[in-house]
Amino acid sequence: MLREFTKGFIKENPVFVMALGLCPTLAVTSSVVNAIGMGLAATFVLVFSNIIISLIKDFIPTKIRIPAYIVVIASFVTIVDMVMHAYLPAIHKSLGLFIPLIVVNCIILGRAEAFASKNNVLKSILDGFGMGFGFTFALVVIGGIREVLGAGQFLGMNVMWTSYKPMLVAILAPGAFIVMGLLMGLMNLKKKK
Amino acid sequence: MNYFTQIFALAIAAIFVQNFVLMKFLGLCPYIGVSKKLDSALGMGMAVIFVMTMASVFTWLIQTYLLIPFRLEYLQTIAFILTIASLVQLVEMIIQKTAPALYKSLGVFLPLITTNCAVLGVAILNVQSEYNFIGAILNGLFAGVGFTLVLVMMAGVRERLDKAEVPPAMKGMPIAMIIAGGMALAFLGFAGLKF
Amino acid sequence: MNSVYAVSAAPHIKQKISVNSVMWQVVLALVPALLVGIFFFGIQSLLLTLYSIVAAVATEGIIQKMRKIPITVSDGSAVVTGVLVAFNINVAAPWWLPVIGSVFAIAIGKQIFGGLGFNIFNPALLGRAFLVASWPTLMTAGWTKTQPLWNTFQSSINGLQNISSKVPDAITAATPLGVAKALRDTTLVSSEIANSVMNDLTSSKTIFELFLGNIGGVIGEVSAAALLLGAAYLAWKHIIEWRIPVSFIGTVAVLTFTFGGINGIFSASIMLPIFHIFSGGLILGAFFMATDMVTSPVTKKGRIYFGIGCGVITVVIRLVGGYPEGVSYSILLMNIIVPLLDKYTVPKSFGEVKK
Amino acid sequence: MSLKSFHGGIHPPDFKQYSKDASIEVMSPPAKVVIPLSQHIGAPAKPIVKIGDEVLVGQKIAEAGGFVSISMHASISGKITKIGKFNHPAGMMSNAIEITGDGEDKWIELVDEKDYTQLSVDEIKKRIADAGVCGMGGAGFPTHVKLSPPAEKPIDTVILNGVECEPYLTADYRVMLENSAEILAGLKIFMKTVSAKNGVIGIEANKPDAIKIFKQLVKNEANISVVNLKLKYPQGAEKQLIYAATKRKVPNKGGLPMDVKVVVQNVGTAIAVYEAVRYKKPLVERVITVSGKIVKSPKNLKARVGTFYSELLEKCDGTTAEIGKVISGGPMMGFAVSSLEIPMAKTSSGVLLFDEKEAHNDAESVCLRCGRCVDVCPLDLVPSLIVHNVRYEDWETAEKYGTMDCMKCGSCVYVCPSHIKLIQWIDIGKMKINELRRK
Amino acid sequence: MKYYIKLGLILFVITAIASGILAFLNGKTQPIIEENQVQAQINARLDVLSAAGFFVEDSIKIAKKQDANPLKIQKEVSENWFKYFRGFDADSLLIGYTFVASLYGYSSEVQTMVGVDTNLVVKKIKIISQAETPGLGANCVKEDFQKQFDGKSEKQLAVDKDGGEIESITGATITTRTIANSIKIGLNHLSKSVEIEEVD
Amino acid sequence: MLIYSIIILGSLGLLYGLGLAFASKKFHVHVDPKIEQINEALPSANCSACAFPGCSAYAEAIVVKGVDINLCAPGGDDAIQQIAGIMGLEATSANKKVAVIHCQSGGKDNTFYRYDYQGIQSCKAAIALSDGPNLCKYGCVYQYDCVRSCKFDAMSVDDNGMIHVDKEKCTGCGACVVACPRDLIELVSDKKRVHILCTSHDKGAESRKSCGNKTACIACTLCVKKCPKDAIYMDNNLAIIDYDKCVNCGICADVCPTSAIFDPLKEVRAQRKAAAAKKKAEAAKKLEAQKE
Ligand SMILES: Cc1cc2nc3c(=O)[nH]c(=O)nc-3n(C[C@H](O)[C@H](O)[C@H](O)COP(=O)(O)O)c2cc1C
Ligand SMILES: Cc1cc2nc3c(=O)[nH]c(=O)nc-3n(C[C@H](O)[C@H](O)[C@H](O)COP(=O)(O)O)c2cc1C
Ligand SMILES: Cc1cc2nc3c(=O)[nH]c(=O)nc-3n(C[C@H](O)[C@H](O)[C@H](O)COP(=O)(O)O)c2cc1C
Ligand SMILES: Cc1cc2nc3c(=O)[nH]c(=O)nc-3n(C[C@H](O)[C@H](O)[C@H](O)CO)c2cc1C
Ligand code: SF4
Ligand code: SF4
Ligand code: SF4
Ligand code: SF4
Ligand code: FES
Repeated sequence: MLREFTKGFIKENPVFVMALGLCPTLAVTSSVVNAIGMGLAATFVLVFSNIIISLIKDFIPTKIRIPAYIVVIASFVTIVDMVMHAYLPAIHKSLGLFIPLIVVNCIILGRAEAFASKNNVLKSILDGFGMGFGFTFALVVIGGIREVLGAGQFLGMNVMWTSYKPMLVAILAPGAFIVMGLLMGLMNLKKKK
Repeated sequence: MNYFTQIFALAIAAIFVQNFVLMKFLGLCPYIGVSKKLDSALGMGMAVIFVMTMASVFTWLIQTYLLIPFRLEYLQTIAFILTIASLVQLVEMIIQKTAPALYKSLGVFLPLITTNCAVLGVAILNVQSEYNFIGAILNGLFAGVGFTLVLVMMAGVRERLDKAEVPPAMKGMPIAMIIAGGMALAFLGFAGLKF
Repeated sequence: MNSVYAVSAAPHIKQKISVNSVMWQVVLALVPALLVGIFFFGIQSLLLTLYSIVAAVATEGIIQKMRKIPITVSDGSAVVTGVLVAFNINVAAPWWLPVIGSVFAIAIGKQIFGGLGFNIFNPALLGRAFLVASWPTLMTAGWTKTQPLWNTFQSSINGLQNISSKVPDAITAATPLGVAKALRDTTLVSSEIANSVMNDLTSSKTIFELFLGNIGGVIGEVSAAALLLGAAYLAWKHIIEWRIPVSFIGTVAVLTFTFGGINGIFSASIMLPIFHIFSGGLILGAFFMATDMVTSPVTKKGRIYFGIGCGVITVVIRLVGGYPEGVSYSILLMNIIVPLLDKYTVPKSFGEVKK
Repeated sequence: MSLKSFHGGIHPPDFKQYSKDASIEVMSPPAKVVIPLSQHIGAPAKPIVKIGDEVLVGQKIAEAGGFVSISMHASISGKITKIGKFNHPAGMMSNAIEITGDGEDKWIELVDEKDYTQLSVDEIKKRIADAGVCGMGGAGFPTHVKLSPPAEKPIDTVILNGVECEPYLTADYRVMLENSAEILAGLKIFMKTVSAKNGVIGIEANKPDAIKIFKQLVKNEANISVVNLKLKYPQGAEKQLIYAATKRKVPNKGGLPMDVKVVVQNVGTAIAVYEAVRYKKPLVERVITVSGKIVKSPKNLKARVGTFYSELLEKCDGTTAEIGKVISGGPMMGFAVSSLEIPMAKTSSGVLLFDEKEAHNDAESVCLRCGRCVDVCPLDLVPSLIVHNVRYEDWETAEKYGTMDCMKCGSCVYVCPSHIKLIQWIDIGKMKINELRRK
Repeated sequence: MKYYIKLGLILFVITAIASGILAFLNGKTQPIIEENQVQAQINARLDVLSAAGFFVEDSIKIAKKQDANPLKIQKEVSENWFKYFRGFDADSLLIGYTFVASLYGYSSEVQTMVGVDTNLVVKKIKIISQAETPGLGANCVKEDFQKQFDGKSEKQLAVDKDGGEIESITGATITTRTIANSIKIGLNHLSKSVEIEEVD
Repeated sequence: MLIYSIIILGSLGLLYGLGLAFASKKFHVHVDPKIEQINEALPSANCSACAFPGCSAYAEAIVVKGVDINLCAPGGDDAIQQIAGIMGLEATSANKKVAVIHCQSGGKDNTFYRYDYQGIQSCKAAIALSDGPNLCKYGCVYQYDCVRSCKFDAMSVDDNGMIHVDKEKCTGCGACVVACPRDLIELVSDKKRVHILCTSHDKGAESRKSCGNKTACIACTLCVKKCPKDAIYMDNNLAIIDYDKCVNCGICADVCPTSAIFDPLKEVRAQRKAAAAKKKAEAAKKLEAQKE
């Protein structure tokens, strides 16, 4: 049981190991706050859509399962979108386009669970949390590195020496790719040992 | 600006300056996933161009004639993704039946596209940027072309790196990311391009 | 067995040439440009270059040690990269700028792909692009802080400033290309001023100064004459070959002549292409960086296309891009398609039957 | 006048000064010879003698093993002492016949047919075949076969290859100076046999005296010309020579000179053919260059086929320094061999001796993609990419890039700054591709 | 046929439920979102014209909206209105105006809330929306930068390089110029409107 | 508002559902049911982590081209097991074969050379030059084609250039067997312990002379005579073990005068034998002592 939960962190980390859901991962990690916001939003969608899907999957004919599940996932994404817009307008603004795009992401992350296995509701929830937190974890790591290097800050606080001139590229697109690549390489190195 | 210049500017922007993949972070999964072989990259690229254009058309229509008149903008995400998914599936089935050759070279990539954020992304961006119908279609088309361009470049590079002494830990995805980083750095050269 | 003869495959004689000799000769060919840099910008340019070389070589050695592969820093390729990174930096830069640039160039630009021979991007240019994106102000500011050793040259630098002072946006970017670029922003200057500045820029005096290197710019690009001297040496030694430089520079010349004028197509004077050739990093780029063999096509036809592509992108960026100079980005962008160029330009072998 | 040539190629130092002025010396028959059964392209010859048989010089001891094959003749008189595996000039072990001489040099009976020019084409071909003549320019293609192109491939030009572009070698050069009349006679025989209208003698510009002699000789021959070729390696390679002389391109992927109506023959072959037709003299001796910086007195020796290199060297007074490498043939295309106890063959044009330093071979480093190999490849291949694909075992791409077309001229290896042994890699590619094709 | 209908119906049910829930939630969140936005605007206005007690919206017709993003083919807008607010103090005395200035900068549309006094001298500005390059153009949100606009009149509103008094952000002249120009254009519109008022 | 919402989105759903259902009937294309099944088992994420363009392409590749079944990242172990079930794949068979290199010349230093090979690192290329550099025309040429061909890192090279096969890592894929141009490598059940490590068909005296390690088979036929199971036969001057008959007794290894036959337990056996003899001797001594 616990394994369902923990595997998402390292062994099956959706970002580092499976390289899925890359767009939000790279697009929103220019700061840690954004990373946390995106991670939690995705976790919410994952958990709830996992619940609903594992409840209704027996009633859905195969021919239309794809649209059906998409609807479920997209609904939760819309909910997150609305709620964030209402209560966390700042983060909602900086995540922008990538909130609706959680749909795409979660289709990938969530459907593995929904279709490939016949798990019960509890397991699905755990898996959702595991994957979601793994995703969040990855986002925070990447966001942390990029924010520290690229802005000299962590969660908005200055952490570098005063004369530090931020390495801007870290919060731009190229920096996102390179940090991501190096982290993935590091994971591979760790895995080998 | 006359219309032609506008179209040209739009193309340059969508393909180079605001490249979907390298600058906007859209469609990264296929960019990394389907860039191992040049042939697949080309097939995928063509399929994406096709679907992005189609999706732009349909989502624009839905947005303009259903969602806005009834003040249902909040259903945008769900309506768009549903439309795109169904559209793709439909097209796939039709091509598979009616044009098997086309299916072999192009159609097999179609299912991938549902889970390509670039498609949903372009649909939403069309709305956000308040494009008119023509603008939406062209944006979809050129964004697809931009995607294909970098995808094919990436595939070329990765085919070459297949035969190189890349450190084992960096093989595969990590080095692809580094290449993407390098490409993004190079594409910064187009930053601020204006006519 | 008393005497064991050596047996190897034919041929049994070999030209005296090696990777080391090629690389060190490139270093040698870059020395004149460095000397001119020191002459115009002071001893600081030498120091920056040395920091850069040390950083490049050390990075190469450390990574090779970590990867447990033979350490080949003596082959000189890291030295070339180090020199070229420094050459792309202006003399007012802090000491750590070339250092970080070289570390990035070697680590991410080269070793991560497997080291010499496998890298996709020109390491020095990737390093430069990285620095420009990271510290844009440090990379572009301070070009005018030249410290000429020989005071009479001061006057002509003032001359350039006089020209540029007519153009509001060009003050901080007192390179000839910066001025030329600002001219195109017609909202800033009247067409009268623009035309007169254009005339100044394409006057034979300015071009002669461009040729000698008596201008603002980064350490290595200022003197076309010194660079051409080095390039001539390399060409004579068959280390670089004509295709890339000629097609690169030729394309720039044709396109700037056609589109470079500020009053529409073909409005440029015949001097404008010459101005474009000798200003900015074109000579450095075309002869020393686009010709980097690892990151340019191996096929003959590929090299021509490569040069033309570099030329087109350079002109596009120079004329309508966000930066005054496009040489480095053009080479980087063309680097990306080198594998494709190689793949699709493999020549028909001798006697290929036409079908 | 710009000299005729091809594109690509290299300019190695020619080292011909060592032996260029040494006129041909006839070597007395050695005490023992070993006649390899496979000195040519095609099926090995089949022995027709037993151990203990007495043979005369010129007596046939092995018969052609098929259509594309040649017969072998005793090159000294004496007794057959062994039939079995011996060292071969190309390095490996192969079947051969050993003859221990009686010291008498007894020849079979020769003729002297003064109006040999009147002989029928078939008779000429028969005499050539009987004499066991194969190409002496290196490849060793059976000459009578080369002279029998299928009817649908008419020949209009015969080119005599007097280029000798390999450094060090001077055998052909000396032959051209000393036996020019025979060479011309041989050329005419070739032309008659294949009914070619034109004859061309191709000579590299570094042999002005040879050019002069032939120009003089053909002054009155309307249909024979001498072309002065630019000094460049591999000017003597068949396809390059044909291109330089006639601007015709032999098709790749296994095309032959006859596809462009040309036959190319070495000048040595011309003499052998002349002698075979006029005197019915089998090919039992040839001129071979023994050279190298360390050879005391480099020479051009007319020696019997089967003579050991050690004896040739002895005739040249040995070496001044320790031998590091022995090369059978020229330095660009010859084979390094592991001992001096190697018999010379009909195709042996030279023996080169290198000292330890010259023998040294730098280790490979990684390909810089500098393209120098591409610039020099006379066949317009992209050696660097071929080798890259062979190294990473992408046989399909390697084949597509023309692995099989490479003639192994070695130009690419000569110029490579990374010391990459491209030919060896290409060889691996060829072996593997052949293996795959067979499947 | 029946089967098809069944499939269609299932999908119908699912989407219907989903949209029902969403509609419900939208009903709950939409007012908050709108309220937030209104409040944010009021706050922004108050920020730049702190002495004001309440605002009254007004607008004038202008020839054509400035090209927002030159690289876009946009819906045609036949006519444009320049919107601004009059700020009154507690005693209902007109003390100034606020408006949103907006122009396309380096890589995005930069929107600035501007407060001016009745003489059309800038009191304070606040960048309310931008997506310029982080570390470069994005530095325009910094307090120090925005402060220098205080007390500037239309003439002074230009980048120092262009002869004005606004010191540009290092490495981001374009952004700076954009902001200055956008305010200038706004003031221009406003001045016309104010003139009209005076005629009234 | 609510009503519109339900009606519009619902009818979109209805439309798409009908459309898809209809199209799936109308445009149905027959595919291998296995492909369909695998497609079902796969997550339909179409993420292309498997390097195929989408799940169905991967499913097809498994069935048609026999591609590995463990490439789907999102599917994880579950998917692999399901696919294995569909494809009827068994766990790898119990009787494992590993590579044995039939030459123990003892590495670079122990080999006699005919010439000094200066060429690329490739056994094939080395042999193409004058039949290879070593005096023995059968032995290993130490350019390691086999080591490079092993995808499983099962072969290692020691300080003297000798190659060792790690029985654990070796999967018996046979790549090295194909790679070796001297045909020195054979796949043998990992239960077999006794091997003849020479391939020289030269006459005894000759092979003795050319083997630098002096471990050549000299065709003395002692092993053939002593083998209790008749598992060894001579083939043109070389002893060969018929592994089907061999029972690992190691007698042949004990009698081989040149140690051409290798048995890891030979030493142990010798020690044990010595110990036993010693014991026996001691016992005898004791006995004698007691007697006295
Ligand atoms: C390896 C290394 C990396 C450095 N990286 C940076 C950097 O990224 N940004 C920076 O502002 N300074 C960097 N520095 C420079 C110093 O840490 C310090 O900031 C600088 O010397 C302060 O000098 P100043 O007073 O001239 O600004 C680096 C120094 C070293 C040795
Ligand atoms: C690279 C290369 C160089 C050659 N150089 C010569 C040469 O210098 N002289 C020559 O007679 N043949 C040379 N040959 C052989 C010719 O291609 C051709 O086989 C020969 O001239 C035919 O004559 P033959 O059959 O009489 O030997 C060379 C071949 C190659 C592949
Ligand atoms: C990645 C990148 C992002 C940039 N972003 C901005 C920006 O947001 N705003 C801006 O004004 N200039 C930006 N620039 C810089 C401009 O291209 C140009 O160099 C600059 O405006 C010159 O201004 P200066 O005169 O202040 O140095 C950026 C440059 C790069 C390389
Ligand atoms: C003609 C020539 C040009 C070179 N140009 C560059 C260059 O522009 N940038 C660089 O990093 N290295 C350059 N090098 C050095 C070397 O090729 C480079 O480090 C490789 O790209 C690393 O794989 C050059 C070498 C030569 C011979
Ligand atoms: S000459 Fe050598 S280093 Fe240059 S491309 Fe050819 S093989 Fe590579
Ligand atoms: S590839 Fe072959 S033909 Fe070309 S230069 Fe090399 S050896 Fe000669
Ligand atoms: S190549 Fe295959 S058979 Fe040979 S050692 Fe490696 S795993 Fe074993
Ligand atoms: S492939 Fe054969 S010859 Fe080569 S190293 Fe391996 S065992 Fe020895
Ligand atoms: S394409 Fe996978 S997250 Fe965007």
